[in-house]
Amino acid sequence: MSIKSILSSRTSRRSFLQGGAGFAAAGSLGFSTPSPAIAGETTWTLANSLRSLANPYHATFAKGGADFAKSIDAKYVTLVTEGNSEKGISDIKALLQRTGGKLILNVDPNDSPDARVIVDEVKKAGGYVVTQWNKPNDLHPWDNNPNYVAHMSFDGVPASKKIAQVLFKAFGGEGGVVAIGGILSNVPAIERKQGLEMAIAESGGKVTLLDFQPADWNEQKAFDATQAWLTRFGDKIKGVFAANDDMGLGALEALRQAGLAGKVPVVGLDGIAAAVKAVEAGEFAGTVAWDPLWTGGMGLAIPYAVATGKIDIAKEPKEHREFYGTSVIVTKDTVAAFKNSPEKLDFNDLWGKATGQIQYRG
Amino acid sequence: MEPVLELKGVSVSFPGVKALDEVSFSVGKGEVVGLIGENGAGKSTVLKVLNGIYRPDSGGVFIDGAPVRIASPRDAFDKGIAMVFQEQLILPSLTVAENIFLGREEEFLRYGLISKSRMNAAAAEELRKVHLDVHPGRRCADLSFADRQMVEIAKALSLDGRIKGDVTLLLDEPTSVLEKKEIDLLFNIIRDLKQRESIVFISHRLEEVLAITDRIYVMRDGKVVFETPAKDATVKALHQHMVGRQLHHEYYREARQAAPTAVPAIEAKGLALRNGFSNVSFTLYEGEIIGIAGVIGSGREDLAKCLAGHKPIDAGTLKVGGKLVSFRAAHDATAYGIGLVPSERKTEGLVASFSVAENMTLAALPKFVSNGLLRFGDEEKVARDWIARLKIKTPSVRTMVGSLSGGNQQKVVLAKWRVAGVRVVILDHPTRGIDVGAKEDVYELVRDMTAEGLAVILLGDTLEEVIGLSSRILVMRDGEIAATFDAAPGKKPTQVDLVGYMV
Amino acid sequence: MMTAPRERLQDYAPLIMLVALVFAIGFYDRSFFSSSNLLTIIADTMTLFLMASGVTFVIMIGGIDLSVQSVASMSSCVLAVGLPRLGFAAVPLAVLAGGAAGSLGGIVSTKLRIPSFIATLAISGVVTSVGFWLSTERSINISAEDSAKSLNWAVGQFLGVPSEIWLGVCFLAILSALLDLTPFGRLVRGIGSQERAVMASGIDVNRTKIAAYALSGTMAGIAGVIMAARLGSGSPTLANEFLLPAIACIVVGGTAITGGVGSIWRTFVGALIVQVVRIGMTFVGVSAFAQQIVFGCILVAAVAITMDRSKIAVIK
Amino acid sequence: MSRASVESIPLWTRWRSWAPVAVLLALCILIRLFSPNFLSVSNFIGLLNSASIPLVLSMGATFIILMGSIDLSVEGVVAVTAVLVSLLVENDVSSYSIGLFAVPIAILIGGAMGFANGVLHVKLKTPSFMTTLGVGFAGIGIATTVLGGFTARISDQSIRFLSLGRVLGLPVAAWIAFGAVLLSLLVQERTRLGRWLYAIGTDEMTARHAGIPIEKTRILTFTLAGLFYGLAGVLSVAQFGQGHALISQGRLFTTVTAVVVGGTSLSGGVGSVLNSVIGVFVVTILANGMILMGVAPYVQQGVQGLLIIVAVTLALDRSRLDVVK
Repeated sequence: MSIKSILSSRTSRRSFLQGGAGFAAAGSLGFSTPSPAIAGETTWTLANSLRSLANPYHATFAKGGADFAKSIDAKYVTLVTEGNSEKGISDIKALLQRTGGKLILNVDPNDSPDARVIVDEVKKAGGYVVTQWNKPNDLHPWDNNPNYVAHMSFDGVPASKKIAQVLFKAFGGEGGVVAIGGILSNVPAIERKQGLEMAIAESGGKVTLLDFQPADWNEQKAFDATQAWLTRFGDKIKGVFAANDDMGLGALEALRQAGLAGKVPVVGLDGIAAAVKAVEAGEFAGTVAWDPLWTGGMGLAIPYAVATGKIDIAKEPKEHREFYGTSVIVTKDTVAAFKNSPEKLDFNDLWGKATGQIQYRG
Repeated sequence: MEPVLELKGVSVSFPGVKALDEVSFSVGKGEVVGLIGENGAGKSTVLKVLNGIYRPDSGGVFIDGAPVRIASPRDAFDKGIAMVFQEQLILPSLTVAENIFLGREEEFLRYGLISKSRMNAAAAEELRKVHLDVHPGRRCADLSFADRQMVEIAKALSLDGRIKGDVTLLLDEPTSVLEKKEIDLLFNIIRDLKQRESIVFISHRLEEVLAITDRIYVMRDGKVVFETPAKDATVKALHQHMVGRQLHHEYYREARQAAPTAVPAIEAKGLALRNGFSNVSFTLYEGEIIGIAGVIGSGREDLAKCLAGHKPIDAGTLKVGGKLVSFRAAHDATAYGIGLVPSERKTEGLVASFSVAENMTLAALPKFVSNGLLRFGDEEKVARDWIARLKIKTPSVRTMVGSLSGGNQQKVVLAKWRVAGVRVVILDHPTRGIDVGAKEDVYELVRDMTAEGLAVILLGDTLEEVIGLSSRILVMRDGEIAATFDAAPGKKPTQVDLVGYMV
Repeated sequence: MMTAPRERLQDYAPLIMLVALVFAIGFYDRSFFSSSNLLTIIADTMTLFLMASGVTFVIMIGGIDLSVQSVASMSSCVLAVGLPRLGFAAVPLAVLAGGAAGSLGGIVSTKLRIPSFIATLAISGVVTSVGFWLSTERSINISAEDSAKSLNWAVGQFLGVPSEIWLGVCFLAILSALLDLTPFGRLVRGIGSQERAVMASGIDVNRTKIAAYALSGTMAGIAGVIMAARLGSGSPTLANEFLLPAIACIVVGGTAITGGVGSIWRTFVGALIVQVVRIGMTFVGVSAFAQQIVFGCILVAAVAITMDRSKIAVIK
Repeated sequence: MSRASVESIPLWTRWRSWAPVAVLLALCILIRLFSPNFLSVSNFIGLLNSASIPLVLSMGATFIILMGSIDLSVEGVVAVTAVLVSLLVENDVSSYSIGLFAVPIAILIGGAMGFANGVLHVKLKTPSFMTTLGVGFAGIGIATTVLGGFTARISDQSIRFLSLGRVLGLPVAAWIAFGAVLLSLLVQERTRLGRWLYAIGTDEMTARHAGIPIEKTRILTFTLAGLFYGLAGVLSVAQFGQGHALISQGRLFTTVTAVVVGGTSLSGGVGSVLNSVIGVFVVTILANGMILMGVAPYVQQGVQGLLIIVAVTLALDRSRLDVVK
């Protein structure tokens, strides 16, 4: 994969520099290289749009897309927003333009408002889109038949509630915890905080939240925050809750500095490889695996089925239009099983892993 | 005697202009040669050739009779051509020693590290040559302007004994920033340097040239037009050769010195600035020129800056046009019609990348605005008027001011304040580094201003200038007014009178 | 004199570069040339341009404004929060909030004499907090009817051309006039090239500087409003990852980062170059992995080509 | 000659040069008031842990800024070197396991990227701001591509020791940072490179006239900075036990802030690596204090911003730079 990308980067860089150099070069280039993508072509192009390939979750997400594309050998593209909504959207527009609307898009919008714009654009161009995680609550696939095929998500609230309870159990259900959150205004960050709070409430005062700090999904900030906490609360800290695994690992390293790794349990979400290893090592009490391979692949498989007329999406029930995927709680006990049963995807079983219609909480 | 450094038939030309035309001159061992000429006469081009910045189209440079090719300023330095430039090349953030040996640290390296002790010792050696007693480890930012000048010279002298062959010292306007006392010191230094080095002395101050040099070259229009032993030369003769016309009978236009009116323009009572000056009181009348004499550190520069609002005063009262004022910044002063012609023309006087017109209107922009937009037509018209009135030599009103000669730049600065319609002009070394012809024009303009009722405060470039122009003279010493002289036409005090109070 | 024609060519370097890029990509994939595509690309560039256009003034005075992205986000929150209560009045309010934030940075930088790099960075922290506080740490939807009532001017079409483009072109004209035809613009140039001389000419330099920062904030505010209008919501992180691209536009356009030399149209073209390169990579099919590498290389190449060095003594 | 002016200035500057330290102390006292255990040993060690990487980074950045340039490639260079280290030592992605030999290699690669910065900046005559921005982007891109977006978790204890080990009770990383500071001080005070980059930062034309090889000095300085970033990359891997493309996210602005808060002027020529040491601790302690004092999360950035302004206002020696940009 990386080899391929390097090659393509070479050729394209050359073409750009020539472009910069002026007409003649650009012209000759234009004629020497056959234009690969022609507007209004007949086969479908598949694309995943996500924040950045620089994090494991999205890297796997992209791989899932590539796998499905390979299974039907279709053209596949990954788009990255680099955290910039405008870039994400205009990239998608460009791809719609380039494929003449023959685009099947599986997008994890950079920010929930983006979803509306993206859906409108895809509709206009006549492509098909599935959204992940982020979308405005009042935007629904069934209001945008047939182009807006579905919205998939994982229910952050119960998941983080469950993992929080795993954490509590790990330190005996009594004592103080510190919590590290994501970027304050991100939907997943909000949900996961909510889940934690519910878990604490249910503990009936046994577990107290010593402090909550947003670390913007950033390992480094989580590290520094945890160090400061160790000073501020000392051994009052019985466990660390992190809204994602990257931050959890940052916290873990801070604990390790103080010789507390494995003594003070940590939990995170996303189920990235490093976190799973930490669970094995007994340094993480647990994590939640979202199965990005499935979201990346199935987010394309379903709209592909629609585009190729296998199913009439308008006739599908709502729980097939807005649904949660299965999230796996990985703990010391389940980790072995989790690792030994590598996710093999059946791209024909479209909703096999769907676990009910998305709920909207106030 | 055999020449140490020689130029033979050197010509340099740029698109459109011939900057140097068959210039030849030579410096003998232990000889002090004067090189004079108006700006644009080609002196600075000669320096740039000797400094390796320009290559001669024809002719060449010879050291000890052998032709040499000078690649860069550093190369010139290594070949024994040491220059002390008008605008200082001292780096404030480095120490005296580091400045003296900048780029030549090799000799102090030990295992790749600089030995500060050895460097400072060597620097102290050089400082002794110029009788400057500052610690070599002190940062130059903390030195006075004159001291830095001396450091420059020390830097040049540091060549002596570090290269094989002779050292030729080129001093470009070394005195323009020095006061009388310091100039005397410099001259003494030059005299005992003659034992070893050869020296080229470039200056606008003909008296000084006559006083210190053995031989004098006069340049005009890129040619050497006159060469004479110093002892046979006179200011008048030299001046004629420089400008190619008769010296004006009375240089400072004394005849036009108007009797001051009774209308006070500025009334100062007990002005004071912490470690600057104290208890300064005077009244400046419209149409009057008050000259302020004093050595560096006498506080006159600070006084000028305070009057122009660049620094706020710590005590005392200041009335402008009868109104009590307190200035916090320059724009407060201009609001009351006070303008400063700063000595740092290049950095404070003008925006080099602005056109002549843009500079002239800079202080009076609101006058050229209607409903928010600039009226470029009017701007150009006004600019043209002043270009004509002040005889400014410029290709066009839209020419970058940076490309004009010093004299013309200074005229633009004056024009700026005239356009702004100020009532009081503070001239801080108005003729520093500009040539005789331009100087005369400036004096003419100063007289014009007073004739129109403007009041002028003058920090002269030379005592002679102060005496010549002023109708009253304040002598400052250690931040206080030591004496006041009336200088009505005919009854002018002599330099000796003033110096007595200055030091 | 000899160099005159070369310099004149240099003036158009950014434009030539842009055209060359467009053709390079266009020849690679004809569909790039379709008018709808080109219009879309320009429309999508406008928010970036608007943000960069204000910063251009700050860079012209030799400073820098690192607060624009937080300011834009904050304005989007003001808009989203304000629309339901105030209706259209929320729009000017949001823009004003931006201007206020900008001038705050200017005041801190000039009055406290703190380098703008730090001053604006610090202010952006403050502004972000305000954004979080306003939005109660969430992104706020703008209802369709509110949008239709107060924001159609920003998202609709006019004569078949997206209104973002009309807005962008209007501001291009207005700001260019401001920079080239008004005393303010002249002082901005003067301060950028020789602040002390302007000061000594009796001009209240600080006032001009603060005005420049205020302008920068205002434009960021406008950009924020338009972004919110396009995305149908405001969020305290809406304009994230916009800062460096915005500055890139300015420098790629050939404006000197050291101040004194530059113009708004250069920023306009610079913004288009940045956008075309980004989109172009999608068109030419550069792998997502390689995109940043390519982007980085092209940035450097672009500046090397477009920068007008004739008026700049040393390049730092 | 004019003794008055000569004598008065150094006193002033000497007083001034201590201002950053005063600010640092004031900050410590402030936080101590709200949080008694701020001055505890454990927190002190924690601070050293948090500060060591910024310290190493700021050493490099200081030289660049003293020269009047700016380096925005910090995050990119650290990312590349970190990923490299994590792949060369015992890890779960690649089969290499060369242990500590990876350290010099990573540092050299950092230097190479710095060299690239310098050469592009000097030869293409592009402002360092843009050149380094571009190289930074490229760096992140390379790091992402090499690992394909995934994380290389290391199990090599010799590398981990660089962060987890304790010598005389202090983290090894802190000792390394300390060494980096001493080295920088030596370069700044006692080598030609050090003096020359000051000269260039103050007045490039004069430096040129003095025969200083401007281009060479610039390139060398950027290379030097790169070496420090490379070291920081190693320490990052040691600290987190893994390498990935985003490992240094957010380092750039904190580094530059630290340098300026320390009192080094962005316009060049004024400042010192020692100032940056103070600056780093001001910034680190500030962030640490936010949490110790329990400041509400969403106002933290605001409070930090304001405190930075206060700190710079008090600490920055503006007596010399009459024009602030």
